[in-house]
Amino acid sequence: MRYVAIGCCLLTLIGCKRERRDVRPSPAVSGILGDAAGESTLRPGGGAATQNVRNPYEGNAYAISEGQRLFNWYNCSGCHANGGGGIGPPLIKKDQRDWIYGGDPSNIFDTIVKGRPNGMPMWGGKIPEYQIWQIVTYVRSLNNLEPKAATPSRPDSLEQKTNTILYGKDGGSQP
Amino acid sequence: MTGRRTLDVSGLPPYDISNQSPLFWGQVLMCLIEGSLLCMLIATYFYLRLGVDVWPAPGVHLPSLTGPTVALIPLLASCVGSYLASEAAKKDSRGGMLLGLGLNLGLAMIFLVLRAIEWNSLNFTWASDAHGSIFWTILFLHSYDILADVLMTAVLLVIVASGHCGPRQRIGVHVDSVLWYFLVGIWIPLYGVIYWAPRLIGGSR
Amino acid sequence: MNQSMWHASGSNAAHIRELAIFFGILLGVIFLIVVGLALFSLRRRHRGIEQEPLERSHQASERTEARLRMVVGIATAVTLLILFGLTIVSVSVGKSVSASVAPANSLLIEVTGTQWWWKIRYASDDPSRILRTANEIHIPVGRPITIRGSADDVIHSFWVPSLQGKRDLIPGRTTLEWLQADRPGEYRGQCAEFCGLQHAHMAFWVIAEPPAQFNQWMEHQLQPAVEPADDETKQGQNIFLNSACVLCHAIRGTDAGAHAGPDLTHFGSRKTIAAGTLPNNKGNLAGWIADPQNVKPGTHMATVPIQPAEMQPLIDYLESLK
Amino acid sequence: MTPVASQPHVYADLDVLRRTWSSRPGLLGWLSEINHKAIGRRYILTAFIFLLLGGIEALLMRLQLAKPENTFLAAARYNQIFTLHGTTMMFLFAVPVMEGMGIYLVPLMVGTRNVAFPRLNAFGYWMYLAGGLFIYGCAFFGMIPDAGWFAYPPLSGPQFSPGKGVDVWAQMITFTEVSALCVAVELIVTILKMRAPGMSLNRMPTFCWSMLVQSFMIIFAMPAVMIASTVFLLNDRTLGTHFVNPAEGGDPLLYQHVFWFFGHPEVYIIFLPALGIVSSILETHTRRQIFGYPALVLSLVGNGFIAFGLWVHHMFATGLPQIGEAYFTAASMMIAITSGVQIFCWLATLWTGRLRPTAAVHFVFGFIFIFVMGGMTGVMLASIPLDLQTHDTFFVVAHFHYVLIGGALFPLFGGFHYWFPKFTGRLIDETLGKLSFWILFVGFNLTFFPMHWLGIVGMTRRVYTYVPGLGWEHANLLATIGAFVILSGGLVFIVNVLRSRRSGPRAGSDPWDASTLEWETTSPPPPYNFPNLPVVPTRTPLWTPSAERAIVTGLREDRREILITSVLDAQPHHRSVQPRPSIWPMLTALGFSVGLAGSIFAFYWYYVASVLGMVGLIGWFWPERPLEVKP
Repeated sequence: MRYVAIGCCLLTLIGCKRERRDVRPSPAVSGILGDAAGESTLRPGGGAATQNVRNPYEGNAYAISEGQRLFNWYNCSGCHANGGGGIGPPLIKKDQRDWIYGGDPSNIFDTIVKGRPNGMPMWGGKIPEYQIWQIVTYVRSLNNLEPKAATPSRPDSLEQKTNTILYGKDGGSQP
Repeated sequence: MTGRRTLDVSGLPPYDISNQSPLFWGQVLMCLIEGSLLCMLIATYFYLRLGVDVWPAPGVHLPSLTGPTVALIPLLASCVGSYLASEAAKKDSRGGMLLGLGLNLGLAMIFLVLRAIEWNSLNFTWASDAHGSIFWTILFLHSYDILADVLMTAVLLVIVASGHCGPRQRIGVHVDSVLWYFLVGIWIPLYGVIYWAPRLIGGSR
Repeated sequence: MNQSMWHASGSNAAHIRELAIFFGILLGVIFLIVVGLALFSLRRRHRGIEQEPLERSHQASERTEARLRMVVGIATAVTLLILFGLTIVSVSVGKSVSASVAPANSLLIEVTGTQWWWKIRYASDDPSRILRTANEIHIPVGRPITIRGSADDVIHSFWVPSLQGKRDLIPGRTTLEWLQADRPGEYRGQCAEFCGLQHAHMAFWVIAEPPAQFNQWMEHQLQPAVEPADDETKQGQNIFLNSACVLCHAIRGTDAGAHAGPDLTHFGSRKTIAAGTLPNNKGNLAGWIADPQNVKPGTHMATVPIQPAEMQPLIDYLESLK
Repeated sequence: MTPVASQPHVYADLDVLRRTWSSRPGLLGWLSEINHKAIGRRYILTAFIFLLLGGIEALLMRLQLAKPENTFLAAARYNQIFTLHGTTMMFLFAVPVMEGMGIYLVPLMVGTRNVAFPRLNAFGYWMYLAGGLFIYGCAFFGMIPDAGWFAYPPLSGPQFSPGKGVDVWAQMITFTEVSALCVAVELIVTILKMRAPGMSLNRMPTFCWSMLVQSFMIIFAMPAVMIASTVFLLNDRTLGTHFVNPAEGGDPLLYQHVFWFFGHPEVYIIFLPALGIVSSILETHTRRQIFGYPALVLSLVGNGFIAFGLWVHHMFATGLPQIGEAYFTAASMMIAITSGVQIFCWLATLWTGRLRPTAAVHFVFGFIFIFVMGGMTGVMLASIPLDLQTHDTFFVVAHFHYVLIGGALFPLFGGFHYWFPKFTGRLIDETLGKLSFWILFVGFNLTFFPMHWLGIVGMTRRVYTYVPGLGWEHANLLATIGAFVILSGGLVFIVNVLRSRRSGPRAGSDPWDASTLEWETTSPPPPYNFPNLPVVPTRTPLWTPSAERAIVTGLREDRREILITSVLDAQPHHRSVQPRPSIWPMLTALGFSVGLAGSIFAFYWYYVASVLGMVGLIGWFWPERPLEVKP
């Protein structure tokens, strides 16, 4: 009986984590970047400094959908298409070793904030920090690095026509 | 109050294996439900088709005709099996029921195998586009029904073989055959829609 | 400030209002008759209907039944006639207000619903005369307006009760309706189809002006944004252009050209901010920029880290964009 | 009413009969209960618990709207609450409670011992319960739907409703629809094949007619909502299909068409049984045969047909072709004729009857007042120009609460006061009953009448708050006050029920001198309903002298034997043996529930559901020795 109770509590935690909608930036996401735009304590290449930083939105469904919206609003899709890649490298990795600068949340965050050689601009100080984390969460969800239960099967928006075959294949097991 | 006029029904048969039995009516209603479900899907199919010029979208191979058409043969033939079974059930001949059920089961299996083969030949999934979605939904639902009924038939076969063939089992056999007729019958229009419609009203490819 | 089919200020809304009054009175009378009959039946004796001792037969005499059959028959026939009439009236009014009869000389305005504000685009053959604005539609009095509606994300519904019925804005489709204001005024509209968190705060204004005044407004809106006059506003412009604002907003005449959020070229000239949520003044603007989620929880307006010192120049600049 | 056993071989041996038909004792017996009265009672009680939950949600909403820019509820929370309110009231209260009444009363009214498929009946109840527990259980894990009770995509789609709430909603529909379909099949077969000898279709009580029509409507309407919620919405969200995704050839309007093809008949599915209840109450309490029985039955059937022809009037604002709109206006107006005929017939009955002003009759008068007004606003909404102004405003909210509460809830409460003696064996307190009626009636109009005005002055529905200065403040405050008056009326009703159940005076088998068969047997009825099945000579059997009434003999008492009669004129055709109580329906429902609940997370759970369900069904149908109780 006691185990049932404990199990329920755990489920509740998981459920809430996934369903939570903190519409306002949570305090957890401020202060990595200095308030003054730009200068960040992060080192290029996802240095040690960011190892202790964890994604406040990990496994949060609302953050994933927000990240997806921003991915288009801020025109990430301009270079990366819808994860398939274009001018920029694909974000949907065939193999997790393909991440150039690492696929951990802190690495991706770092990449967006500092920018990378060969075209990835520096977004730190432009995009507010909590939104960067939301984009990070979305990018990871593209690679199923986020819990499946929190990830939508596909985007519905008109401006992008995603590679749905790919979603379908890992989305639903063949009936 | 004593001596009320009475209507004595003890002379009536204690059971009846025919279209008068409640179970038969229940089965017919179940078929009605399934039928309206599938009709709604057909309507959906054409609604979606009207939404686009080319159906299915260019690049999608039309579902091949030969496989499904061949598969019709065992499917239709299997009705003979259910017919024999239900007749035997009415006449209470255990052998006849076993024969009929067996025949039905065998042919149905062949049909399912053919369909399984067909599934793997399709070059689109339910997630490709609207056509893929409705196509797979119809195909999946019908296959699911067939599979369920095949399992039910198998169970009946086991039950009858294991020596129980009282009235209730015999009514079961009769009713099972009704369901099978329905599933076969409903497949004809569905087949027509999902395989012929793209060819006839698919638009210029 | 009114948002009511009762204060009809356009021909279409007026027709619908008359129809509503007609229906209302007629049906109200019928309602009173029916309920009256029900209550009247509580009286023991009714003329022309003899009360048989029901306890035995449990039914009225054949004569009474015949009488009732006749009455019920007539009542049904009358109902049929009334409904037939109502259908005719309603369909004829429906034709006159429907989009299919939008007059030829009408002004075409494209409205796109998006969570949770309105993109407005004045169409024109001359590309230089196409105007983008947001949440506020100026129209000339007495000229028919055709609204071509669509939606970016979910289904919204465009509704200005004082001028015309509502029309859904549906992703992947365009819907049409036409309206006309017969007297100058400011008419409030609101999204009528539930569209998510801030459905309640998705309002807009239709401002009907005499044609001359409207043309003047149009010409002004077509101009690029005014240059910052003093260095206060100049500083504000720099803050705007170097912060996250430019990722979503456009100000014609500057580098800001994104269209994810409302076009701010003539922001200062609008009545309200955040789609009719707050009156447009510096105080509200500061509160809105500092913490949008407080004003409109769930809004897609980003919470941009603006230094307290930077806030004043920024809002001065934005309010200067008349 | 039980005949004195002067000739023992003719009349039933009640002890054996009781032993044959009574359920097993203990928890196991409770779980394997298949008696229609027990199941019906469970439906009604469960539905009432959900009514209370829905009511609480309504109060929360009214509190939030009491004043402009109120911060009592956050936007997200408010959206969840109104979604739960609508879903609960439509799927977990209104339909199930009517089915419960049908399951309890129909076998008694047609004079048989149980429903046609007792185990399916139990299965249906367990599925319904599971569905209710599912959606409210998930609420504890934060998975609360928030896209409205008709969940229009794209808003309810994968991108704009993140999280699992909408999936839970869509799958909950499946639970309740399965249960509704089970009941529909039950009742149709019971009504068509198990009527007492002599009860030809034209002698059938109007309540049975209404349940018959309602059941057929369920059979044609419910598959549509399963397609909308499961095939379109859930698969789009979890499998990535594209039924409603415009980017890939889908269409959001497709969902609306299919949903309202169910959604409009749904209203009549709730409302037809209520008409049957009204007719029953009036026939008894005016002490005359209901006037115009054929007209009433025909208009019931007519309602059933027309209800499927006017779903588009929910979509006028989407801008459909003119000609279609004209047709749907006409169709929507037509429904007023069939409803009108019924009102006229009841008025005629009232005028020529000797009315007994009981609490039940009070509720019927309340029904006439409220429902007719709802009908009038309905006619207004059928007119496209008016609909374009009032659609999605509080005018519509007012309209459908007038139609559903006035058209279904008031008759239902009337039905409770009317059949309470039959359910419990005790009379219900008339004074308290009338008191609760007056409070409910006043509270209802206080709450919902102002909403007409709110709609006309432009207040849209589903707004979690509103800005001051639009002239909406007073009406909203009034409505909030009214909501609490309704609450107090409900409390009086509950108190009355509890008090009367314990200490009400004993009711005989027929306290009202009523006309239909359910009053022939003792109250509450024994497990076998009737010692001897009655033979029906007229439309109002209990009003025909008992000398002209015969009873059925020759059904075996030592096994669950029932009489199957012909469809049209109920000639005895054959006897049939019913199954014993069994735990398997419950286990089967459990298996399905686990699978369906899991299916919102991963597709393979559907296979789990299928396997568990199949196992359950095998156990369910596995041959058993028919029960033989030795006398």
